[in-house]
This record gives sequence, C-alpha cells and structure tokens, in this order.
Amino acid sequence: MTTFIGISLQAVLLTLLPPLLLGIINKTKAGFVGRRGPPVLQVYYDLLRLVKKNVVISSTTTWVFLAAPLVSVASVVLAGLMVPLGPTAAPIHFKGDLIMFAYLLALGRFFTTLAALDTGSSFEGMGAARELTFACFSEPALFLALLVLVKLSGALSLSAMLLPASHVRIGSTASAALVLIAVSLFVVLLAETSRIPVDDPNTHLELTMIHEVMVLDNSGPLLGAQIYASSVKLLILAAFLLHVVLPLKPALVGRDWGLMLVGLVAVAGIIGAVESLMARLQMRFVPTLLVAACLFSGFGFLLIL
Amino acid sequence: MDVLALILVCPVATVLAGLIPSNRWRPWILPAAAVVHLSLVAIVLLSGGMGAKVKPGPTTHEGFIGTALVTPPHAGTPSVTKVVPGDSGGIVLSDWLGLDPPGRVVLLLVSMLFVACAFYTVGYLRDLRDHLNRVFCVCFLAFLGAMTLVICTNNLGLMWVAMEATTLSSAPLIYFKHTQTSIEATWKYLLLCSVGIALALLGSFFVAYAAILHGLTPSLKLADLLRQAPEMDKRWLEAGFVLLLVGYGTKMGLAPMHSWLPDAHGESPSPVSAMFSGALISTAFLMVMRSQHILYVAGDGAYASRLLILLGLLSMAFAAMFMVGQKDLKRMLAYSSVEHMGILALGLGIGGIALLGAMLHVLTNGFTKGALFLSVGNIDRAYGSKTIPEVRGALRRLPLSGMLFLLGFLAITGSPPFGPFISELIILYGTLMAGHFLIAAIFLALLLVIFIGMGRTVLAATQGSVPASGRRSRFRDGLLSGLPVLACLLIVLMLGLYIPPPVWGLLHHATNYLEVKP
Amino acid sequence: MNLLILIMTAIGLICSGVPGLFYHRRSATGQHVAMAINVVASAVGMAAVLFHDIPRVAAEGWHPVCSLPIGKLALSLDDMSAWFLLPIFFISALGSVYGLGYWPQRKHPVDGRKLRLFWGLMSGAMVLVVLAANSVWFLIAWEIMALSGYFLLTTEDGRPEVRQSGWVYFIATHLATLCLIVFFVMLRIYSGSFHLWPRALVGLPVGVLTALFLLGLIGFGFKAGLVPLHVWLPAGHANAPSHVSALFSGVMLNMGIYGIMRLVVMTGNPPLWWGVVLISVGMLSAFSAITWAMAQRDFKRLLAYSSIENIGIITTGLGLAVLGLSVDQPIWVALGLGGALLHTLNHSLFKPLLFMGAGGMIHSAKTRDMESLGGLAARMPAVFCVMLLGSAAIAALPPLNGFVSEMLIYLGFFQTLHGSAAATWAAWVVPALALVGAVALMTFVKLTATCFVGQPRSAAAAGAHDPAATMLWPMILLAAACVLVGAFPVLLVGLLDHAIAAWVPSHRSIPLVSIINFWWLTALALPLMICAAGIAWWIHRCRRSVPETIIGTWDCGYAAPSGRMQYTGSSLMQTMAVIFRRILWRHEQPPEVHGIFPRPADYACNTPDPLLDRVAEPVLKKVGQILESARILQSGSAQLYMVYILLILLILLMTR
Amino acid sequence: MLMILNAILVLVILINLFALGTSRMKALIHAAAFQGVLLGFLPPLVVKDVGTLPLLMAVMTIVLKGIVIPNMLLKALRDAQVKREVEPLIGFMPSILLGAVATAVALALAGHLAPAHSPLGLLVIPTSISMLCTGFLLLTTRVKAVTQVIGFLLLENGIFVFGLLLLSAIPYLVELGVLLDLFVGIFVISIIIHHINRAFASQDTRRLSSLKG
Repeated sequence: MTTFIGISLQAVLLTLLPPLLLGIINKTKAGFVGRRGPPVLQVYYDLLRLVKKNVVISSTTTWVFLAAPLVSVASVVLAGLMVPLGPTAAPIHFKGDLIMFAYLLALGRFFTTLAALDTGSSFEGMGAARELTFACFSEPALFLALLVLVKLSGALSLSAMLLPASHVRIGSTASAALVLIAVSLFVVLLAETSRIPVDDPNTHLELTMIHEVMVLDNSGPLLGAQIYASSVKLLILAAFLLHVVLPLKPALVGRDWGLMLVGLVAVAGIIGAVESLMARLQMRFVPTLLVAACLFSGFGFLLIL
Repeated sequence: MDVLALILVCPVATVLAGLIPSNRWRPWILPAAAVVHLSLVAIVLLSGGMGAKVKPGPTTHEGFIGTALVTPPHAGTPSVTKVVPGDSGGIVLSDWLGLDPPGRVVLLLVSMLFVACAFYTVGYLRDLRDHLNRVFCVCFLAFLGAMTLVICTNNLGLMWVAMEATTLSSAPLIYFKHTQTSIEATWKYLLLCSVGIALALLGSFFVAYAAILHGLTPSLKLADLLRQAPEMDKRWLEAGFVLLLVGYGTKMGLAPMHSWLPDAHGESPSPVSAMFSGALISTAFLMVMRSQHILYVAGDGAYASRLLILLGLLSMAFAAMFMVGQKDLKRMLAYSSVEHMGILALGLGIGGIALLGAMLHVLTNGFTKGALFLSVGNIDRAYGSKTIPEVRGALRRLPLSGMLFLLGFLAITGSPPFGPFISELIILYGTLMAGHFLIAAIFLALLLVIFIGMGRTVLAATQGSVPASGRRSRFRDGLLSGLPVLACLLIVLMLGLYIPPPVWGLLHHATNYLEVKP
Repeated sequence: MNLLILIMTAIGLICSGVPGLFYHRRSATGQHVAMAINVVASAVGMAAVLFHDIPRVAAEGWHPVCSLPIGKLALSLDDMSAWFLLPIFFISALGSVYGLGYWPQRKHPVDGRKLRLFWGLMSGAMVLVVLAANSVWFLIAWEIMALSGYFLLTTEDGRPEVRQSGWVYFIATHLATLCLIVFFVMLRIYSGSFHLWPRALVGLPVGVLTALFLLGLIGFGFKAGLVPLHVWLPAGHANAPSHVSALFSGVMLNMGIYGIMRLVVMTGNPPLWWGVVLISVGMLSAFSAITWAMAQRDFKRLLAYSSIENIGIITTGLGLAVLGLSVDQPIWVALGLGGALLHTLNHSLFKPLLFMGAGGMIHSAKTRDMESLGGLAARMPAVFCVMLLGSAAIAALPPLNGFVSEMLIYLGFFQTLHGSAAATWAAWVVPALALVGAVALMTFVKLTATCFVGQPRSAAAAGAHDPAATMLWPMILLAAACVLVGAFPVLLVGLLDHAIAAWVPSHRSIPLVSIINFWWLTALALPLMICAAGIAWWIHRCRRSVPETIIGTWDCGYAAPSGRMQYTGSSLMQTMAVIFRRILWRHEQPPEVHGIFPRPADYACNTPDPLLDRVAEPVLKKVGQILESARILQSGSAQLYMVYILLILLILLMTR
Repeated sequence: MLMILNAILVLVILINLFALGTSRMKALIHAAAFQGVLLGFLPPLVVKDVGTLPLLMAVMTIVLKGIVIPNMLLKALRDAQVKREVEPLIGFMPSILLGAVATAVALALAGHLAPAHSPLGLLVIPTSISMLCTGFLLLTTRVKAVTQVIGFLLLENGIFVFGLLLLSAIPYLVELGVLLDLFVGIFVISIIIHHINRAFASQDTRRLSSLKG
C-alpha cells in the first residue's frame, strides 16, 4: 500500500514538480538583486504558451532536429523513474539500473548535440562541443560517487543504494565520504543542468553559452520539451544529491516525504543563490572544476576503501 | 651393382650429349638422363631396405615426428636404433662405392631436383635457339655425375676428387651467358672454391695422419675412419675437422666463406642456380655431416657442435645483413641459401631432434630453392631483368610464375603449411629442448630480419602494376617453364602436410646413423 | 555430427571463390556463385551452431586418415568455439552479399576474383582456427587466415598507400606468428602434447609459465590489435575495401581475443597478475585508442581506432574474469567473461554495420575525409538511419546491444568492491570506463554529425545517394540484430552461459540469469521504442501538414552562411584535442599571423598514429641504413674473400 | 736417402721465397715448374719398395707439374702480353719477409707437430706449411690472374708434400684423381683467363669487382 502510494506520488512529483524548481531558482535570483521577479509558477505558463505555439524549423535540418527534444524528454523521464524521489523505492529498480540511469542521460545528450549540429550553425556547434567535452569529465565524477554508494550499501540498484545511504551515522568516515561526494555531485548537477558557474542560462551572448545555445533554433513545443527535459534532469539530480546528504529514516515515511520536498526547494534555492553570488567561469576553467569534482569523489572513495 | 650403374649413367649421357649434332634436340638428353637417374635412385633406395628399422605411421596421435619428439624437456636425444656404420648403414659394393644413410637423403634430393631442372632447361634452351648449347649440356650432365659420385663413394679421397670435379664441371655453366659479370662470377667461383677444396684435401690428410700417429693403419675409407676414430690423435683430428669444415664449408656457402655464392648464383642461368642452391650445397653439407660424424664418433662431438653453431649463426647473420634492401632477386635468393645452410649447420650442431629437423630441412630447403630460382628465371626472361626497379607487378605479368614465386617466398621463410615450416619448427624445438634459449632467440630474431628484408623485395617485385618502360619480351608462362616450378612447390607443400613413410624412414635412419657411437 | 557439418561448411567457404576463377574476368556469374556458396555454407553453419546440441566440453573431435608430420588434424567444438563461430558465418555471408554491390566484377575486372577467392579462404580458415584442437593445425589455419587477410587488404595493390599499409600488416602478422610458433613449441615441450587447448597444466616452472603467457599475449595481441601492438590496424582498415574492413574488425580481431581467452586458462587457475596485466593493457588500449579515434578526419581510420577501443574493453572484461578465477569469485567470472564475450559478439555486429555504412559513403561521395562531407542525411536517408543506430549502439546507448555488454562489465567491476579483498583496486576501472564511454559518445556524435547532418561541404557530398539494395540489406539486417540483442538479451543469455561454463569446465560457474534479470532491459527498451515510434509518427504528421514556417538557421545577422562555414568535426574536438595533446601527439602547423593587415594564412593539422609514424618507422629506417652500410664486407675483390677464408681458418684453429 | 729428401725440401722452400720475391712472371712460372719437377722426385724417395706404380706417379707428376701446366700458363701469359707483376697489394720485400717468418715459425713448431717415431715429418710438415703460406700470400696479395693461379699451384704442392707422410694410406687412384683435377682445373682457369683478357683487355683481377653487395 505505502509502496503504491509512494510510487504514484513519485510519478506525480516527477512529472509536475520540475518546472517549479526553475521558478524557485528564478525567484531567488530576483530576490538577491532586490526585484520581485516573475511568479514561481511562471515556467508552467511559459511551457503552456510554448506548447500552444507552432514550430519554426530551420531549412537545413532533418528529422533528427524534430526528434531530439522528445527523445531527451523520454530518456530523462525514464531515468527519473529509477531515482527514488522519496523514502520509498523508485518505480523502476533492478540490479544495474544505476548504469542504465547514467546511459539514459547520455542518450539524451547524444540526440541534443546531434540536433544542435543539424542546424549547421556554428553557435550550436560550439554549444554541442562544450556539452560533450564537459560530459567527459562529469561522467567519471558521477561514477566515482556511485562507487562510494555501492561500497557503502553493497547494492547495485539506485533505490537500494540511495535509501540506506541516507542513514549513515554522522561522524563516521562513511559520512565524511558522503559529504565529499555530495560536493562533487553538486558540481555535476550544476554542469549537467548548465547553471552558473559552468553556464549562464539567461545570458544572450551565444558565444558564451552551452545548453541555451544548443536549443537556439528550437521553438514552440520543441523548445518547451527541451526546457522541460532540463528541469526534470535538475529534479532527479537534486533528489540524488539529497539522498546523500539528508538523514532520512524509513520509519517515518510522512516526515521523510516532507523532508525531501523541503530539501528539493532548498537545493533550488541554493542554486539560485550560487547563480546570483558567483560569476560564470571562463570556459577553459570548467574542465578544471569538473576534474576537481572527480578528485572530491575520488577521495571519498579512498576514504572508505 | 645398381650404385655402379647410377655412377655410370651420367658419363654415358655426357658422351651422348657430346655426340648429338642437333642443337635443337640435344637438350632432350637432359630429361632422358634425369629420368633414368631418378629411376635408378629409386631402385637403389628401395633395395637398400630404407626405413626398415623404424615403423612410423599415422596411427600415433602426434604423427611421425611427433613420436620422435621426446616428451620430458630434460631427456636428451631420442632413443636410436643401433646402426653399425658402413655395413648396414649403407650398401657396401666395393672399396670405393657405398651409400650411407645421410647420403640417401641427399641423393633423393639431387636426383628429383635435377629432373625438374632438366625439363625446365629444355624450355630455357629452346628460347635461345641460336646459342650453341653443347658445352652446356655436357657440363650439366657431368655436374650431376660428379655430385652423384660425391654422394655414392665411401672414400674420403674420392669424395674430394668428385667434389673438385663438381666445381670444374659447373664453372662453364656459370659462364654460359658470356657476359663480363658472368666471367667475373666464374673466376671467383673457380678460385675460391678450388682453394677451399684444397683445404678440405689437407683436412682429409690430417685425419688420416691422426690415425698414423697412434700407429693405426691409415686409410681414407669412411668406414675405417669411423672405426678407428676413438683411438685417433685428438689434436690432428680436430685440426683436420676444422680444415674439412672450412673447405667444404666454402663449397656449402657458410659465412664468411660464402662470398663466391651470391655472384655464382646471381650470374648463372636459372636452372643452374637452382641446382647449385638446391643440390650442390646440400652435397657439400653432406660432406660436412660426414666430417662431423667422424669427430662425433671420436667422442669430440661437443667441439664440432660449437664450431657448427658458431658458423651457422654467423651465416644467418651475414645473410640477414645482405638481404635487407637487396635489389637483385637472384642475389637475394643466394643469400637466402647462405641463411639456410646456416640453419642446417645449426641443426647439425645442436643434434638430437634438431638433427632430424636438419635432415628434413635439406629436402624442404632444396625443393623450395629450386622452385624459387626457376620462377625467378621466368621473371628474368619476361622482364629481361632481375632487379627491383625494372621488375614490378609480376603477379599481373606472369600470373603463374609470380604466384609461385610469392608462395615460394612464404614457404622459404617458414610459413605454415609448407615444408620448411615443419623442419624449422623441429630445429627450434630441438634447440629449446636442449636448453639453448639464447641461441633460439638469436635464431628467431635473424629469421625475422630476413623475413622483413626478403619480403620487402619480393612484394615490390610481385605486386603493383607492370612498368610501362623496359624491354618487352614475348615470354609467357608455358608448360616447360611452369610445370617444374609447380611440381617443386607441390612437393614442398606435401612435405609440410604429409611425409610419406618411406621418406620419413630415410630421415629417421639418417639421423640415427649420425647419432650412433659404434 | 555437427562438427562434421561445420568442417563441410568450412571447406565450402574456402572453395567459394574458386569457381569464379574459371569465369571470364568481365562476367558477373562468378560473384553470384561465390555469394551463393558463401551464404548457403554460412546458413548451414549457423544452423549447426544454434540448433544442434554442442558437447559441453571439447569433444575429442574428428580423426581424418591422413596426418600432419607433427600431430593429427584434430578438430573439436565446444560452446566457446560455437560462440565465436556465429559472427564468422554471419559477417562472411552478409559481406559477400554486400560485395555484389560494392565490388562488382564488372567494375573491378582486375582484382574482383582475387578478392572473392581470399574472402572465402579467410572465412573458412577462421572457422578452422576456432575449431582447431592441435597446435600445428591451429598454426596452419591461423597463417592461412593471416595471409589471405593480407591479400584482401592489398586488393588494390596498384596504389602505393595500400601497399604500404599492407606491408605494415605483413610484418605485424609475421611477428605474431613467430611468437605463436615459439609459444606452441614451448607448450609442446612442457605439456608433452600438441593437443589444444590445455586447461590443467601442472608443474610448470613459473618462468616458463610467464614466458608462455607473454608470448601468447603478444602473438594474439598483435592480431587483436591491443595497444601498443595495434600499429598495423588503422591504416590497414582504412585502405582495405570496406566490407573487407568489416570482416577484419568484425571477425578477425575476435580470433586474437579467442586465443587470449584460451591461453589464460592453460593452468585452470591463472595467477592474479595475469588479470592485472590484461586489465591494464585493456584500459590502456581503450583509452588511448578512443582518444586517437576522436581526433581522426578519415572516418575509416576513426572506426578502426574505435575497434581497438572495443577490443580494449573486451580485454578488460576478460581480465576481470581472470581475477575472478584466481581469487575464486565465480560472479566476477560470470560478469567479466560474459561481458567480454557478449561485447565481442556485439562488436562484430555494429562495427561491420558501421564499416559497411562507411563503404556506402565512399561509394557515392568518393572520399574518406569527413570534413568534406555533410548533409548526407537528406541524400542517403537509409544509410543515415543505420549509421545513426550503429553509432548509438557502439556508444553503448540503451536500448541497443552495446549497452548490455558494457553494463555487464561495469557491474562486474562494481562487484570487485565486495567478495574478495584481493582486488578492490580493480574498482578504479569504473570511472576510467565512464571516461572512455563519454569520449566514445563524443567521437560518434562527431562521426554522424560531420558526415550526415547539416549542409554538404563539397559537391561530391551534395551529389550523394543511397546505394543499391544489395548493399543496404546487409546493413539493415545488422541494425536489426543490434536492436534485437539490445531489446531481448535473454535470447542470447543461454548460449552465453554455456560458453562461460565451457571456459574452465572444472570451475563452478554462476549463470548470468541468476545475477541479473535481463527482462528489465526488455521492459525498458519497449517504452523507448514505443516513444521512438510515436516520434516517428509525429514527425511524419508534421511533414505532411506544414503549419510551421520553414526558414533558414538563425545566422546572428550574417546573411550568407555556406556549408564550409559549418562547425567541423575538428572544431568539435578542439578542446579535447588540447587537453589530451600529450596522448594525441599530432602534427600541427598554426598559421603565423602578424601585422595589422595579415596576409592570408592557412592552418594544417593531422593526427598520424603515434607509435607507427612517430616511433616504429623511424627506428626501422635507421636499422635498415645501418645494415646497408655493412655491404662493404662484400666488396667484390677475390683477394679480400681469400683473406676471409684464411682468417676464419686461423680463428677456428685457435679455438681449440 | 733422407738427406737427399731434406736437401730437396730445403730447395723447395728457397723456391718459395724466390716466388715471393720475383716480379717477373716468366721467372715465377719457371720456378713453379722447377718446384713441380723436384716434387716429382720425392715419392720414390719415401716409399720403401719402389714399384712401378710409384714411378708412374712420379713421372706423371713431373710431366704435368713440370711441363704441361707451366706451358699452359706461359701461353696465357703470352697472349696477355704481360711481363711483370706491378703494384702488388703487398710489396715484394715484405712478402718475402712474411714468407720467411711463416717458414721459421713452421720449423720452430716442427718439434711437437712431428710424430716421435718417424723422422720423416721433421722437415716435411714445416715445408708443406710454408708452401701453404706462400700460396696464400700469392693468392691474396697479387693482382694478376696468372700469379694467383701460381699461388694456387704452390698451395696444391704444399698439400702434395704433406701427402708424402701417408703415401701408404692414399690409394693411387686418389693421387691420380688429385693430379687430374689439378690439371683440368688449371686448364679451365687458363681458358677463363683467356676470356678475361678478351673481355677486359687486361689480366688485372682488380677489374673483376663489379659484383658487390
């Protein structure tokens, strides 16, 4: 029963919550610069408007350009179904789903970058190049984090390794390791969802962008799909991160759901804060940052080895 | 008696060749004589009850040689069947004629190879019809006769006489083309081989003298020498062996006495080169084997082995040096002969299984060399040249000869499934088994260098497109020019996949004979 | 029974090219005959492998009457050989069909017959290599395979670069054979028999065992193309006809892997360090090769390097299995070996697919240079679809076959965290694999993007078109196979488990099904495929009703962009190329720009193979010069030669 | 008996030194011929019972080595119109010295090379060794074809002298064969020399070095 509730709750959260996080981020940023800013639900309105609009397609593109946004949505949602958003196990969990998770994200990346290059514009090309390059460094960081979690939990499924990870005794070396990988996971999150300091989602200088410039030629529902997909990605990575840091207790399901929701909002807030307080790194320093993330989770792994 | 007949075939044929007036039909005496010779050889070998001692057969799981390979790495040479040298080892006809087991192997090779070369020669001489060929035919037959005598006699002195006779009878063959380079080659061949052979004579004298010193009745009969060897004077015996080794080694083409070989092989007509590197130097190797046998029986085998291994590796090294970047196909093949003589010496020096390998290698190398030289002969005739920049795309110009040349190259460099692969495998096996790991390593390294050097040239010659420039000749692959090559290569292939029990008996018998201490 | 069938099929394959020799060089009959024989033989062979019961352990095979000088022509078949047989038959048959369109006798009267002859010879020889149960027999089949490979590679021996690459292959393969000869001879000396494959040698000295392992590893490693023994591979694959490259990297490399797999279980329980060596060599190959692949411009070279990368991954998995054997962790064995075997099969599905696709591009665009292609997706849509699928598969994206095998290997290395404490370090392979995977993704985005999407960069590319059906259908079949294996791995797991069990029969093996529930992969693949179908339908609808406006790409105010101004593959790689410059070691001539109004300057950059072009060739040249300088010894003066004789005489007399 | 033998041997050695020293080829050939004749007398001196066969051998040796072969060489010399060996690779004085040194060494070693019981070897072995050295010196240091042939001749003579030690051992058939080989050999060589003259218009064997490598 509880599992059923959990699963359905999870499905609902996964589909509806993501745009809210974007809204919160924007609100926080507005707050930092002392503006009222757009309403929290603004992103939902935008998505609705985009879906109603019709599409403008570049003459050079092929069907890949149309398919990419939908593929990325599908892949990211499937990936999301494997990450427990709450204290209960995710809808899909089986031995080895952690690898499926990583490679579903890769699938999305494959198509997005391909579509970007499909337009033949150099800006989109640059975006794709950066996306791919940075992924080469964030993947190892992610897998090192996974190593730590597997070592701690002894399980090979996200649900089975994330849930116990969250009630490690504070102060043990394990907890230290968790803190380290939490830091690196946060960096990975920033990179994967292309936020400052890796990327600046709302600059308007194409030369400096990554994700935004890749979707430069998308419009209407396609653009909406891309935005939605990235927000879902943000949600699941945030949830991933939260499981590492939050001390959940499987006993008190209700409390934990609350805790998770608060946590998600908090992560969004932190991201917003980071975006308003930090400047974007120079492109050539981004790999360094990601390598640092790798080192963090590497040390974490060494701690518990 | 039939050995006597064998000896007599060639003089008769020689005289006939001298008498036949027609320049057109004279060459046909060669195949005729060759076939008679071969049949007599067959009779001799079969009547000798060869291989009667060993009953090999495909029944064993490991095959013929597999049974001979002994399993534990530390057990030395294989169990040998007791052979009293001279007597049951060969058929003693008189004081002069006799055929020892190693001789049988070489005899088989010489006779079969001559058949191939004879048929090839008919076609070869037909192409230069205006060129008078009396001297050629006479000398070619005399050459065969001399080699047969070397193999079939059992007197060290007579062997020497016959060996010198091979030099003299083959000199005019090298000079056949009457070019400046062929004169030069002939001159060097005569001078160096005569001097070398002279040393061998001195060596034979030394061996006999070694007997005198210890009051034995001196004799040059192989059987007597083998019987007396244990009591002979070691110093003179060893000195004699060194002289014999250097002397017959010169004829055999062991480095550094090999220097006549590339010139002679390169300049003489292809069938002659084929006989040289297939038969002649194998005969010289037979002499080296006999000399080593004497020393082995005298209980001084280790010393002989040391020298043989040294010279063997030296020859391979020399060959490797000169084969890298060699532009002249025939010289390259000549150096390959030097290399393989080195391998033979190595096998003989290692002894045991390696000796068996060496005996097999005599056959495989001989036939492969025959095929290679004859096919290069065809290429030479087609392009009017035997050097690389002129010769290109032989596979297109001469599909059959080009392919056979390429396959022959693969065979001689020891690629499965050809015969040399098996023999070299066995030699390597023996070397490793005897624990000479360093020697094996050098051996393989040299093989690799040689493969690379040779391959570069051969592939450059066979592949690519035919150069537009250069002398056009009407030569095409024909029956007389293609079939002998094909036959040689088929024999080589067969030796790699299946050794007929009689041949296997010959090899095994020869090995046992050389391994035995009376 | 089915062993006999297999021998028949092998003979059939070997002979398939022969009838063609007797037809006129311009008649197309020969190629159809060869294709027919090849396809029938392969079909029979696959049926024999799939639908007959295979003896669980190597049966003492077939006893012909005639026998080698050394040893009997013994053949035997077990589940592992069966596993390796499948791709041989499949690719050989598909390739011969592909050849009808790609290398028709009409267009290639000179070398068409030669190609088909050696095609059959090589396929049959590989079947025999896998079946051989006697080392001399193995060597013979091996050499026939290698040499016919050489002749296939130099099909167009009129072109110097083809001869050059063939020459490198020739040396490499001979080195390999030499190592193997020594290997088998030593095996014979110490195991007392030429019988293959020993699984329980006892009482070998450690030194001998080490020598055997290294010799075998080098010998087979050359064929498999492990770094640094890969030197022959890139140029060879690039210069061979495309379906030949497909056969090479799809099947011939597997023979090397097969040898290594057999070799490491000589003693039944290999020492730990063998696993360590295999894993490090594998990771080295995977990482360096994918980095080199990333930087290539010639798409066939790129594919060749990615073959090395996949071989590296396979070797890594095998290394894990060896670790598992040595510390007795059956689950590592199952995952490692299972992953390795499955990846071998997968690689021989998607790599031939990609090479055939590349052949299609060469066929119509007449170039191997990516930077002059582009926009082929609109012009050759079918090829684009299969190439996209192949790229996704080789980048291990779900729901395709590449993902399944890589998942097994990943999981195996995750497993090293538990169980035995002997090899926890092995877990560090995981992030490395992740890095390799990411770079591979990048590489194949580059391949598909630069060749297919965007606008054509040259007239040739603009005029491209889909190839004939004979070339398309093999690719489509391969693509279907990729999807099938990816979506329904359960179909193969049975065979896989048998093969794992046959590796070391004495060792208790855990069936993969008891470790992983493969149905989950199917369950996840289905929705993906459904939404793919949905997308297709939606796109179709968009295409029909055109509500949305179609305008040019947004050009940031610059109104006349041309195809040449698109983002090229090289620029896509630029950052990575700078980061990994130490590994790439590329030639780069940056333009010198000075003055206020600099004159036109151009930038040139190419990525040769670091080991071959930067190390091996210069060294060999030097050695050659040294050897040639020794020619003075043979100066032509008879007097000097006489002195040699005198000297050696004196020296030998002194040695007493 | 033994005294005559030794006297002849000493004479032979002196001829060697002369052969090394002279530059005039005619003189060289005459020296070789003289040596051949001398050698012809040796076998009857050695064997105990002088039968017909040894005498026949001696006669043949004298005829061949003393008359026939030198004449062939003289003919070769005549149609080549060469008188003297100019610019040898090693000068005449040095080669004499080398020959002398070799002979001295051989004589010095004679003591423990020779057998204890037969007094024969005492001078025979050193002589043959010194002749071998002479032959090799001529072969390696002279450049005219004829001179080299004479070197080969002296080499053979040296072996012949050594053969004296085991006359009983060597069957006459072999002796005959050796002689015959020598004769035919020189015959063929002189033919080749004739062709060399024709082709190269000289007897200088340094011209014969186009085949290298």
